Amino acid sequence: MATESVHDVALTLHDQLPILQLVVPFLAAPLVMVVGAGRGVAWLIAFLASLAAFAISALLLAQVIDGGFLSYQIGGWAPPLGIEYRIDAVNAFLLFLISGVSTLVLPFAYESVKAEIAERNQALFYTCYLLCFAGLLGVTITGDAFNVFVFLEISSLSTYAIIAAGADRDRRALTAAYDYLVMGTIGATFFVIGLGLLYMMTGTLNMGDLADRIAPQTDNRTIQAAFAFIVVGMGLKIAIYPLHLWLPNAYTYAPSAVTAFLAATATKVAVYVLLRFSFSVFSPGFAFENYTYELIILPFAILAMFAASFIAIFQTDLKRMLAYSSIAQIGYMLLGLSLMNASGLAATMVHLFNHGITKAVLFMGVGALTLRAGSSFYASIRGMGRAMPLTAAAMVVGGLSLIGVPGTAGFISKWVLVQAAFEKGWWPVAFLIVLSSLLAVVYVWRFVETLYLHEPARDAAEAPLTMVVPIWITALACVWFGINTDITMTAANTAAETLLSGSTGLAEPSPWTSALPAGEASH
Amino acid sequence: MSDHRPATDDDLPALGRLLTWVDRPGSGTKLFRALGGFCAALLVIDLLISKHGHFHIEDVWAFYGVYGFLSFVCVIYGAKTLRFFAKRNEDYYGAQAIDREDYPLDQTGVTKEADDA
Amino acid sequence: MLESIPTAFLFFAMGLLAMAVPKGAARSALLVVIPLIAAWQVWTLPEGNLAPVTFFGLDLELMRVDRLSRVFGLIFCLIAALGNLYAWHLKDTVQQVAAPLYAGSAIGAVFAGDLVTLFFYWEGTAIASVFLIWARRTLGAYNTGLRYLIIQVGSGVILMAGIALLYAETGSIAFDRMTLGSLGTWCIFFAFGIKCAFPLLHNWLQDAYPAATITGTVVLSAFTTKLAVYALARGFAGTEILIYIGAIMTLFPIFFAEIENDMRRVLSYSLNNQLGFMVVGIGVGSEMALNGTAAHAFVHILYKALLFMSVGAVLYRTGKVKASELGGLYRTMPLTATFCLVGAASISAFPLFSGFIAKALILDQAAAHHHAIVWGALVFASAGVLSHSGIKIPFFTFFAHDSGMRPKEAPTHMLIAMGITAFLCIFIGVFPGTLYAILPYEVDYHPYTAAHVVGQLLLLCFALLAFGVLYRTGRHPAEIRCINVDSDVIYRKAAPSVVHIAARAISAIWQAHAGFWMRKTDLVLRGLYASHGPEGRMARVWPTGAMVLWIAILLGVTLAVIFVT
Amino acid sequence: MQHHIVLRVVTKLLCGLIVLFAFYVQFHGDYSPGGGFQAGVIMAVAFIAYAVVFNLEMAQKVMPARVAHKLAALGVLIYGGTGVVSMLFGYTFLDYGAFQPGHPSHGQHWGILAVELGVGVTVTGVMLTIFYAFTSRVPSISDEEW
Repeated sequence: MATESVHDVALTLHDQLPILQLVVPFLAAPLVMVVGAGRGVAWLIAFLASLAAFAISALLLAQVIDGGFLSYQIGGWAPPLGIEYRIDAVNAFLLFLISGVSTLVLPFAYESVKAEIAERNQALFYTCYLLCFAGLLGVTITGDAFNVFVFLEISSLSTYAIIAAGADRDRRALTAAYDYLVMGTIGATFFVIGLGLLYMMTGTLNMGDLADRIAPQTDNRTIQAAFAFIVVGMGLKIAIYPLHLWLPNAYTYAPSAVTAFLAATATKVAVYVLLRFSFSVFSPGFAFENYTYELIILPFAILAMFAASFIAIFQTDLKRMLAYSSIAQIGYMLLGLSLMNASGLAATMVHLFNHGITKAVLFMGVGALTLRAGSSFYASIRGMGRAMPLTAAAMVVGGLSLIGVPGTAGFISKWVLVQAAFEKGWWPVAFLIVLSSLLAVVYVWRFVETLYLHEPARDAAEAPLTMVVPIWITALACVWFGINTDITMTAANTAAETLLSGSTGLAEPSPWTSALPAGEASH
Repeated sequence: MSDHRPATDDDLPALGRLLTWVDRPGSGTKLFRALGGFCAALLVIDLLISKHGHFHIEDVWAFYGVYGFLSFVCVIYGAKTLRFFAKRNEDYYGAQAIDREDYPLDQTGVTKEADDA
Repeated sequence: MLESIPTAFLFFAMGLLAMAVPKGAARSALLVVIPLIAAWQVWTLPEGNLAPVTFFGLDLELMRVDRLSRVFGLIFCLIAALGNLYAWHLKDTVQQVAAPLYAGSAIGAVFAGDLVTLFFYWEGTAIASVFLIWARRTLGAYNTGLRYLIIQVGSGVILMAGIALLYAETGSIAFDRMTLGSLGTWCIFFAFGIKCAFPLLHNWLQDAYPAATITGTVVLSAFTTKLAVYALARGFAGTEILIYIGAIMTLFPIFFAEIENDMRRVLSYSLNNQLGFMVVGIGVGSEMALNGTAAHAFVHILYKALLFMSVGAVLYRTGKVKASELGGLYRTMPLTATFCLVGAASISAFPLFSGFIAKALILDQAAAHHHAIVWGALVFASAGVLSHSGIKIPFFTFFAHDSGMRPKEAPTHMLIAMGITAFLCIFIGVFPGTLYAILPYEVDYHPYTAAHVVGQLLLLCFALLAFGVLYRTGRHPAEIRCINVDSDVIYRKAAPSVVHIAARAISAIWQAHAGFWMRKTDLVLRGLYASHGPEGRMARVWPTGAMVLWIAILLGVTLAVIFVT
Repeated sequence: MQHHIVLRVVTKLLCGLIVLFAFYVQFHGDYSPGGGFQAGVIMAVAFIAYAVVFNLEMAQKVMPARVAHKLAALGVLIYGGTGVVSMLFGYTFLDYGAFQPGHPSHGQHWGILAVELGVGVTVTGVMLTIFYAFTSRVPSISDEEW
């Protein structure tokens, strides 16, 4: 057993990075509860934790961006018995996105939370925020299937709480959170049922080990059913059309900072889990998996691209419009996924990232507008482009990126996606991608027109600096990643290759014999 | 059109005044004759120098002169023929076309009095 | 430090700065100084691939410096400085930003080591330059600019298509010598040809340049076509068809120039004719011929700019540019007239002027490679050049019959710009070695042999004599108010009438069906709003149960798909 | 419940015993049935029983809601802190070998004790928080109006 070994190699801080990625925000959460009497302190702890996590994620990404992986064994228990954190290009990229967005959203949140959430609840809010943040990181970083579920629940439960925190502004946040709770729980249950079925057939929960044990029994009905449960369960978290019904309300009524954070990260993490299970645990060669993607996910992805875009066009509330646009954009990610080839996966990965920062800009912009205009209805933000030139200009940049105008991040992902569709020979799909981008032009134009081409509805000052600066940093990131694709495309391509290489490199060579840790046995 | 029309030739710049010689009666003829003389001199020189052109015809005496003269005549008559076919009124492409319009005066120095450096 | 910045970026920065600096002397000075710095940078840059960038897995070379690109880059920087000096008086932000962007794009394209970079800058020149036309701010200029833009962007699109085809075929985007054969190379060739104003693809040039602003035309005349010449020299040197294309290019514009009334259009035709010489040089493709092309491009940029400057100065002072309205201006604009004469002598290739030492290289090579007919055409064209650029421009502008106008001499900054340019024209003509030293290949050629000088003088003087005879006998075509149709009649007159007829037919049919389709469209929009609008079924807040039902359905369907297949 | 004197006296007596039992369960958890979770629940029950029999205000005097909140967080910190301490010794997160380097199985005992303590504290805090959250909610319609 692990504990019977004498530990002879002291781990350095560098070796501990994978766990620190999670532990820092995770322990910051209770710390906020214990010491965080004042809002300033709570915010500061949250921000510092997030900043540290961001730095760590950057270090991790740098280590794995060229391929390869890091493995960390919790408590010294070797996989597959123990829980293993495994970092490769796929999740390092996502960790980078999550912690980056969080680090940008938190400065924005300072003023936004002050305005939207009652003073006495703010420390609790930051605690839940950190838990959600840590949960998302945990889902991403772990190499243990059940651990995914645990962290998923941690992030989901805290998400319900921080969405409900919007109730101080609009009571409908409560029902939105409650609906999400019911649906999210069903989704998580499906997921855990899937895991249960897998465990039943394989007796293991380590992802690499699972992959090895599933491979010889693909005809097994139980395993196939497990796949269906996992896809549908995660599909709900992703908000695959038509399982998106929780999303518009949750995003609309949540506090602005929460929406900005969740829109940029939560669904992305769910997509990641789906990717991980579809490619690492199950392998893309399985016939049933291909059929599922081609016959179910692909049509729904295309449906999402159009139906959600149409709904977005007709919305009267900017925040809600963006929520529907998110559903449409998720369609693109699933589309890339269902192409089941390397460039499609790279498109999904890069769109995860690019759409994340794009939506972060837009939702933060909406938050700033809401702060000054009172609400995000088109009627009340009319003409605010003149009163709040900086915020509005950043939102235009975000809007352009949402459409996919060359020179913005959005263009890169759509470009790669269209290329991938061509590569697969699916011309009509490529055409549909371009066509649906036109719908994005319409709804983006609607808010640009509202912001600029109307007489201002009210006098308002520019948003405070703590908001404008993060908004603009993110907006510039949209442009930067639209021009310099070094980081994003390299990471996405490596990630796609990693995923497509299936379980190789994931599994321990001989699971049971290597249960002992690397150290020598003492008795 | 400029309002600063110098009243007499004396108001002209020095170089301009010098050049008015060409407009004096007979000057044109003098120039033409000078040119003829120069051409004749060239023909003489052409006889004296040794030539090693790429083509034999280049070495023929007065080849370039004849070729130049004929070419020019060809160009003029060719152009006249072309004008017969290609000439159109200035509003051929419509009254708003670029060919029809004058250069906007407000972008020139004509209407501005004192923008001279 | 300067080495690490691609030269094009210096110009782009200049464009941005020009927006920030207030109008006036500071901005004008900025626009003159930075191109000079850029010229110095180009002069001192080491050869090699200085700014490699990876984009989408493509290896781009933003700065490929070798002797061919350096000579073009150098003259582009120089003429940008001179053009901006000429435009010192401008207080027009549009032009002052567009000009650096345009020049920067052209220079970027020259230093582009791969086709993708070339494409971006190629389109950059198209888009930036059209503002120099639109800056005239008249309806005619707007329409002309639009035609120009369509053709130029079209050239870029064809180039892109060619690059894509070539890439698919060879897997390389390197911008090196190509051989015509595949569709891809033909597309690229065609794209270059449009910008280089090949016969029948030429008309945008004569259409657009006279329509630009006074200072805009000077800048325009330098870059676009010479960029195309550079691209051809880089990509298609030694392609035989170019010899014949070039020969035709030298010929047909002569006749049009002779009867054209608008002086700037005369110069545009003359530009087209001069391009022909360069294209022939490229077609011949020997090292010396390419030297000739580069040298000719170099000097041509200078003297053509000088001619456009002098005509522009007249236009600036009188508001007129048509031969039928001009004449006798030497009295009050003697310096401008002198500079114009220097330009005219240069373009006509009089000995001791720059045209002489450059054109000779090309003629010599055409002859050396036994292209007798082409050689004959080029010599013919040399005499033709004299007729319109050498005689017509200075004679009918500054001499001939007195128009009665007594405008002031050109502004000082214009005179300085013209003076420097004229000086360069003569300097290069007198000391050809200075130019020969920077040409792409070693030069072993002496223009000032007795036979060559005498031959050239004979050619020109007898042509002058012919002019004298014809003019004095009244046989020289008169300058009259008219325009001449060229190939542009196809898209400016014929195509519109066809479209017009078609439009009428279609509109008749449309009228009949409009009501029907209007109702249909309206119905579709209403339907969409009813289903997707805020209160629509698709966007409504659904009960949680409905969602759970969906989960069940989706799970059922997924299971069915998995089990059945 | 002011008149249920027996109940009140017995509760007062039992509360101490319940707490004691909670500690027993807490510290024997690693050998016998039980552990941090059970101990935490039992501990909370002591306060809940007190609140039920006396009243909420009395209970909150002993254990204010604020403290319960902090306890919940504190337990997590103890749990996580254990892992951090093992990291400080150069071991992986939560590798209890760190607590007695020469003798890993002894280290294991120490580690589990610390972790279970964290669990116990958190469960106590959370149970009480939930209880307070429900009981301190003022009904929109008071009992008398039914």
